[in-house]
Amino acid sequence: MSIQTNVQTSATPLGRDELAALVARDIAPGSFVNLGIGQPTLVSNYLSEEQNITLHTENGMLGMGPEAHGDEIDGDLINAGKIPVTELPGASYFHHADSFAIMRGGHLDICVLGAFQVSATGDLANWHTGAPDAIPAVGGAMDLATGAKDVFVMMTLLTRDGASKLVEQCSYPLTGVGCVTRVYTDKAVFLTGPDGVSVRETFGCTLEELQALVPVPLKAVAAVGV
Amino acid sequence: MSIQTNVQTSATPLGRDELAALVARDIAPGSFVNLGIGQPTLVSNYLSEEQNITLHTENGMLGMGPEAHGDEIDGDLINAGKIPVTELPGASYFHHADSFAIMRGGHLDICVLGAFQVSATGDLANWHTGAPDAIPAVGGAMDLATGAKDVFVMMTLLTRDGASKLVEQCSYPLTGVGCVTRVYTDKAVFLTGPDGVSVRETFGCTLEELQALVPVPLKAVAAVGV
Amino acid sequence: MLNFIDTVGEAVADIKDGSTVMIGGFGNAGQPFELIDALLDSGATDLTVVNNNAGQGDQGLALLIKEGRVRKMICSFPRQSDSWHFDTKFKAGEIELELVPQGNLAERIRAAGAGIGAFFTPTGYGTMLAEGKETRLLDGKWQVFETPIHADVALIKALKADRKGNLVYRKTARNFGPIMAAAAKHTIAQVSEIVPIGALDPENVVTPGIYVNSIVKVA
Amino acid sequence: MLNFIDTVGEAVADIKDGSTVMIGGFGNAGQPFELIDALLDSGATDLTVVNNNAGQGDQGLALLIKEGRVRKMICSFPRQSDSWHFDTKFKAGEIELELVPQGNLAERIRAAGAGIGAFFTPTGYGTMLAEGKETRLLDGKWQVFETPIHADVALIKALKADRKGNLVYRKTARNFGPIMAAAAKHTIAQVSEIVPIGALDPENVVTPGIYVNSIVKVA
Repeated sequence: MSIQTNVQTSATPLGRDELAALVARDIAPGSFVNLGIGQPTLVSNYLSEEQNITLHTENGMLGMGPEAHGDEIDGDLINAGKIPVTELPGASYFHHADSFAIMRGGHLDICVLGAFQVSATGDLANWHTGAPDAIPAVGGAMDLATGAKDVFVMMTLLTRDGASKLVEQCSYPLTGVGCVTRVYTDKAVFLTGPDGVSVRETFGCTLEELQALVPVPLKAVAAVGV
Repeated sequence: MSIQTNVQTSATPLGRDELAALVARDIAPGSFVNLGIGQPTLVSNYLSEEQNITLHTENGMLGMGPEAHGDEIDGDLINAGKIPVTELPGASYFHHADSFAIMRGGHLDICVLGAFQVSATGDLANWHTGAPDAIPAVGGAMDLATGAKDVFVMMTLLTRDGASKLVEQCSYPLTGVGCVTRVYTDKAVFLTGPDGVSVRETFGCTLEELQALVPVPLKAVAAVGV
Repeated sequence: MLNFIDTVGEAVADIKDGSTVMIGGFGNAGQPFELIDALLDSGATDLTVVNNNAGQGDQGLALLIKEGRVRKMICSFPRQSDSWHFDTKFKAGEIELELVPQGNLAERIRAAGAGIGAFFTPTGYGTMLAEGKETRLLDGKWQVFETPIHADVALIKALKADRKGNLVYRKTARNFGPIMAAAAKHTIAQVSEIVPIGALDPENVVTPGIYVNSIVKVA
Repeated sequence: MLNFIDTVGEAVADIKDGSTVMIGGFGNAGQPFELIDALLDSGATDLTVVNNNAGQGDQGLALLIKEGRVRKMICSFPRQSDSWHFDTKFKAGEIELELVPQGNLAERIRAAGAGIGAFFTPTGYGTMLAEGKETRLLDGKWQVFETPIHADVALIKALKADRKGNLVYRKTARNFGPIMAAAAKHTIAQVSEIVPIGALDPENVVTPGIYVNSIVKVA
């Protein structure tokens, strides 16, 4: 994967599938990866066999295969979203404490999550709207946010109302502090960290146009390599 | 097992094997038991098949069988004393953290240990002489002392010099605090606990003769049952 | 002491009002439905239930909640599209909720079985689920003090038991079974098959029989 | 990233001076003798070694200690009838010893692999091995604050590996292997057999390949 100075790599914003394909391409060969529920699950459609990626599901499995259909469906073999899945050769099963030890212990290379908001320093809000009458439900979100070596977020950059989900400080309740390393959106890929937010590439907009949408200072990624 | 008012149940002190047989008889059917290195290992020779006792060894096994001999010897199958042992039907293997979780979690019914000293309140000293030039080595002694529902000690009542090993307060470094529930010796069986020391039975001496040997106040066990 | 019991009704008969009951399963996988139904029939009430969820649809745990038997839920994910019985009770203030991140839930259950008095975990630090909890900087990460979850009874589902009570599970239905079996004072396992001693390879036993008290075969 | 390596020498070649090295095994069962010999040959020194013991006789870890490569031992049981090399170094003040009760050793290693920053354990409370340590009354028992033991490298022995790095062990030779594999940044496993992907039943994998970095077959 080459990291380049800010480049508009697409003339139009990316669709969900294009974004999923981009995330898939950015995952290093041989990685162990957890794909969160929802949009991140799409990434699995774009992983190539040559990449040799091993998928983890927090309900106790490494080597998860694609969604099960028809006769493949087995009630004892589901993913974290409770969808029937399949088992790839070389898989393994373990109990819940061992499964979350894999996450908390920092053994996963990448976790891909959806988000309501991401802050300039990588805080993540993706579990709770904070509405007073909402019934809270967290599942494995906080564990996923805390554990992986890299936490990638996939989301649209803007809410339906046009507000940026990349924010100075999250207004929704936090899932994790300073945990997000990269944010994939329809309009740009952002790198987040203690030094602020860099833009790796934009889709259908210039860096200046992007900055007008986002309330945090953006800078272009410095060129790395050739 | 009936608990009786102080009774001299043997005209002479018990030998090591008689004592081991007595401990074995006192283990309730179906119990899960860990036998410490040394004298406690003898107990296994006196467990009957009807008792259906499952032996635990802290290096990762439940369902340990007798010592292996001849062709049975397998370097991958040893006990905590590093002696080759055998596997009984219904055995299971697990790693060290899971094995000590069984102990620390209070799942063993009984652990039988040797001792340098036991205090009136059940403190145990069995791992270290405290000599300034001694190289300390603790192994699983502290874990065994802490974890089992009942900790039985087997020892001679007196040192070679005639000093009582049942003491007001241990002078040797402690293995565990208030952990011992019963002390089996050649001269008597003692029950220890927060209320002090009771004598269940004596061997070759009266309660009065026993009291003369031991620097802690003794009382006879109250009659239980008929 | 291990007992083989003929019916799920007898298996749960001694569960007392006010008990803390762990129930295995994640989604439907590993849910001991027959034992839960028997618990409902038993009439036991004022229960604290530990499960990943808070019941779905009109079955199992959802019915226990509907019937008002559950005083408190300890779980990670109560809100689902079909968790209407929990939702109703919760909004009416008729059920208490302790919401725990799933990995902390698993680790707290594991700690109970392993005799660990408390631990520090990075999960949840800086979030509302750690509010009021002791924190400490360890290994360069801020971590939260968490305590074990013990239970009076665990209801779990396994694939096979041998006559020593050793259990094996099937695929992702393993989930919470092994750690709940260790965390409860009394563990009741429903299994699809009971096999003779020696029929399970000692290398492959997942839950050693020391953790299991009652076994009932469910067809 | 998983690598299959032809010789034990290549497998340990990147172990740096000053590393913390976990070595599996309890007694001779599960000791990766060939990897230890290769570590000795590599010349790596100033090591901190984590093992249950501190070497026996004139082989393996005992020789590493004899040759002065080990700065510090973290173990539960250094003193044995044939631990003469450790004994000599220790009495000469040439090796540091951190003595840890065996269960705390195992749990501290497990905590490192599981991302637990610290825990409280009843084991050792009130003894000289807990002197100076924080204590707390939890679940009605006094408990001692203990921290994880991380390592740069783990050297372990397993029975079989598949081409995904999944491992199975044999009998009591399993002991510290699975928890050390998880606690080290880089895990090197010597195995008796390497089997194709799919040859190990996913239900029976003990160490998932995610914990294994280098595998070398030793005849």
